[in-house]
Amino acid sequence: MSTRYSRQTLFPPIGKEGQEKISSKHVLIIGAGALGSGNAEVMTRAGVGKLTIIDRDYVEASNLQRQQLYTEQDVADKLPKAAAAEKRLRTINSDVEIVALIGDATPEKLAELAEGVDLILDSTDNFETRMAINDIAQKYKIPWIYGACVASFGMSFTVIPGVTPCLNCLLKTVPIQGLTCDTGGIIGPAVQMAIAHQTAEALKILVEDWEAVRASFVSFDLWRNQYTSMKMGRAKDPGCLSCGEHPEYPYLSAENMTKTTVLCGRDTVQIRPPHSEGVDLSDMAARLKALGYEVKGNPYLLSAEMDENRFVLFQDGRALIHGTKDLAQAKSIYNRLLG
Amino acid sequence: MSTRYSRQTLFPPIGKEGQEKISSKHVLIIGAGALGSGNAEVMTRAGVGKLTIIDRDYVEASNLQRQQLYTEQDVADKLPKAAAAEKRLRTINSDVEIVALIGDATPEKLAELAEGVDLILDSTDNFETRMAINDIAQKYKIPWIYGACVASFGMSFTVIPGVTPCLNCLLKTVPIQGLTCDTGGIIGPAVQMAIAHQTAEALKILVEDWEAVRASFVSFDLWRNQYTSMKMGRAKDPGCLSCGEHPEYPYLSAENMTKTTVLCGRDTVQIRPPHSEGVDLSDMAARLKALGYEVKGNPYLLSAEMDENRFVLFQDGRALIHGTKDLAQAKSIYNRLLG
Amino acid sequence: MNKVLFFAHLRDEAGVESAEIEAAGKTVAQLKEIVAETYKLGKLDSAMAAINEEFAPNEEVIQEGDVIAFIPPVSGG
Amino acid sequence: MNKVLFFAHLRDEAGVESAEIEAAGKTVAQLKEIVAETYKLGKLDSAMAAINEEFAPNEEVIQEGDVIAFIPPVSGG
Repeated sequence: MSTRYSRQTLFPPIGKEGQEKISSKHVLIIGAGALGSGNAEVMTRAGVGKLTIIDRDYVEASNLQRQQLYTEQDVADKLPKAAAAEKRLRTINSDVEIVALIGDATPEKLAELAEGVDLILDSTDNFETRMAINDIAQKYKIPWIYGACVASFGMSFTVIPGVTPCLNCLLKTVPIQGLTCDTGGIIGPAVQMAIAHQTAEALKILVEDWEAVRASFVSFDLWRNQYTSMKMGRAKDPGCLSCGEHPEYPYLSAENMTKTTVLCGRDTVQIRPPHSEGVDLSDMAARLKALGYEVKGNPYLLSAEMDENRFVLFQDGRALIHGTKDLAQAKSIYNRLLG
Repeated sequence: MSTRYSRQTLFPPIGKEGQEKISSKHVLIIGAGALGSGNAEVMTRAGVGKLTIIDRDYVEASNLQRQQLYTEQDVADKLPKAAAAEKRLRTINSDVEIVALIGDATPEKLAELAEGVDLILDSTDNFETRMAINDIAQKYKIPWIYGACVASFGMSFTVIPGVTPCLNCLLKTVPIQGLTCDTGGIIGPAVQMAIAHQTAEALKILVEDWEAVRASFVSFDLWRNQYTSMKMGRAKDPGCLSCGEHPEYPYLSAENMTKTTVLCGRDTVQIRPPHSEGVDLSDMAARLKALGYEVKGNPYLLSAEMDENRFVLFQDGRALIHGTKDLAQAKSIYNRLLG
Repeated sequence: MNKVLFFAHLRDEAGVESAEIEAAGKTVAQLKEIVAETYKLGKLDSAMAAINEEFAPNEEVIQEGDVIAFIPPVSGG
Repeated sequence: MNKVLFFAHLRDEAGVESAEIEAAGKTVAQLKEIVAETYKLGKLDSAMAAINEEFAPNEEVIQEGDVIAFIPPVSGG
């Protein structure tokens, strides 16, 4: 396998020296959905030294349309995504040390995983986890790369602690937004495009070609043929609580975390998001109906049911997920519908 | 598997109607290298009705860094790429009819394969085959999508017969160009980016959303953070021999094809390119040395040797590939080094 | 006069790709309110704004001729 | 004055990303010759040219202020 990386070492900005750097680095990927499986495959093929990937979900039929590591057999076996990803990645490159973890990327877990990591590749499906990644990255001085996609649209931004603005400079708060892959759909090419941007930045960081790192925030829409680069020179906020002069890492503190509780004896999980700017219930009702849910409600709550899924959503964002005691599964359902 | 395409039917420009169209269409992919394996995977996951893929090569260790369908076992088994691709694609989506062909995409073969095809996805590694695809597409009125990448650079352009300019309008002749993945290297993200563009256009064409089809010629460089769209309004040449008023489909005629001959009793294949604008031998010598070849030569020819590969290249572009009687393999070596 | 561009689902919700609005002298936050009301957009608070392809905070004052783009951060992955 | 942009390996070979050249009145083909000689570029014949982000054939005459980009078609796949 001596020629294995020859096409990469022939690329002058990597070369043999760059390949040695890549093979000595540890990349942490948060999420093994569409972006996670794609990012993990590119990093594994590129020959990164160690790859850690964490995910709380199982492979489902609706994942196969865009999640490149998984097969029909993984769906039939109801494999956790982390386990299915590990299985495929090992067949691709036995040089890479792969650590696959089944579980929730809570701030505590992220802090534990951050040790010795050279780069974090965001592949999560919600902003709460991203804001925690952003704080962990600042606290432990680890570069991370934001990536996201929905419908035919996507975006990416590279955060280098001490150099670039951070995600909290840009967003100030966890955005409430109605569109997720489960409500607005997603096409495979948009996933590939986000992966292309995230993994190009990853290789630059791994070979320490800091000048090549993209300083702008990229957004694209492949169906509408749009591509835009937003310059970020003035985005850094000196008072930012994540990367400013007096950081407090707000998204690592308990008050900013979603609270998940099993309601005793009721086979129901309660989910309470931290900052509630409120949910537009009539808007959500329309979206859920479009997805095939049977929806009932009043101005204070809505109740939605489809197959074995049943839940109640309150105007302040709180939800009761019925028919499960599994906290991670309940949170997963909530994030997929509300972002 | 009723929910299998739910994230795609939720995307309004596709919807249930679009998904039915996708599942009734036949896509032909020429080449199963980096672009071919990626394009085939996205099309298979998207649920195209029938997918035909043709390739003449075997899986090699140096492919694994960027060719997403292949594993270390495929290299150990020396599987033809078409066979290895078929094996993986079947595990991904059993709804799709997959036809995998091991062989050279000659103009005759292309004409035979074109029957009943709705779209051709270019994934080849040389302009001779692309120009033949371009003529076949015009002759049989089949849309095709050009895609290519090398180093961190890539490009894509969608050709709709009767509507857009064609590749011959733009290039006029087969470009001679020194840079290929085997001489300039290639990184995985550039492959992903080309695939993102090609497959987005493919989905638009399959669901017949003609207004959404990209009219411009896209080029990008992920390492240098460049992205450019070239408008093509004035590119259509009414006198073009491929798509103009009196088409002659020049790249389907024998005089424009590379001639490949086994030299009797010598275990050597001779390759003679059609239009020889000549090769810069000192430039090629430098490139081959950089790749590890032992190179000797004079102003009229150069001789290069590495491991079991040995060949002689003449100033007019003719080459002798020693140690093989396999025409496809010899052509493959030639195209990889000379484009 | 100023040009306002909508990206992603904002474009679907607004029903147009771009709009001409008189916004000189207003802050980004004020423009967000006006645009949200005019085009019945629910969640413009969390959209990022760029003025002439450069990130602009809510307090930034818009100049005559500036092109403003609203880009909604998305969470899918 | 005109700005000339080099893409992909042309940029490596030219050693610069862009150049200022007096090209008004010249055709694209003439500019290709001048640039190939000045920057020692081997294969500019087959490069595509764009004037102000629009494809331009070899016969096209360059105007004052036009930005010309040379994009080499690549074959890798």
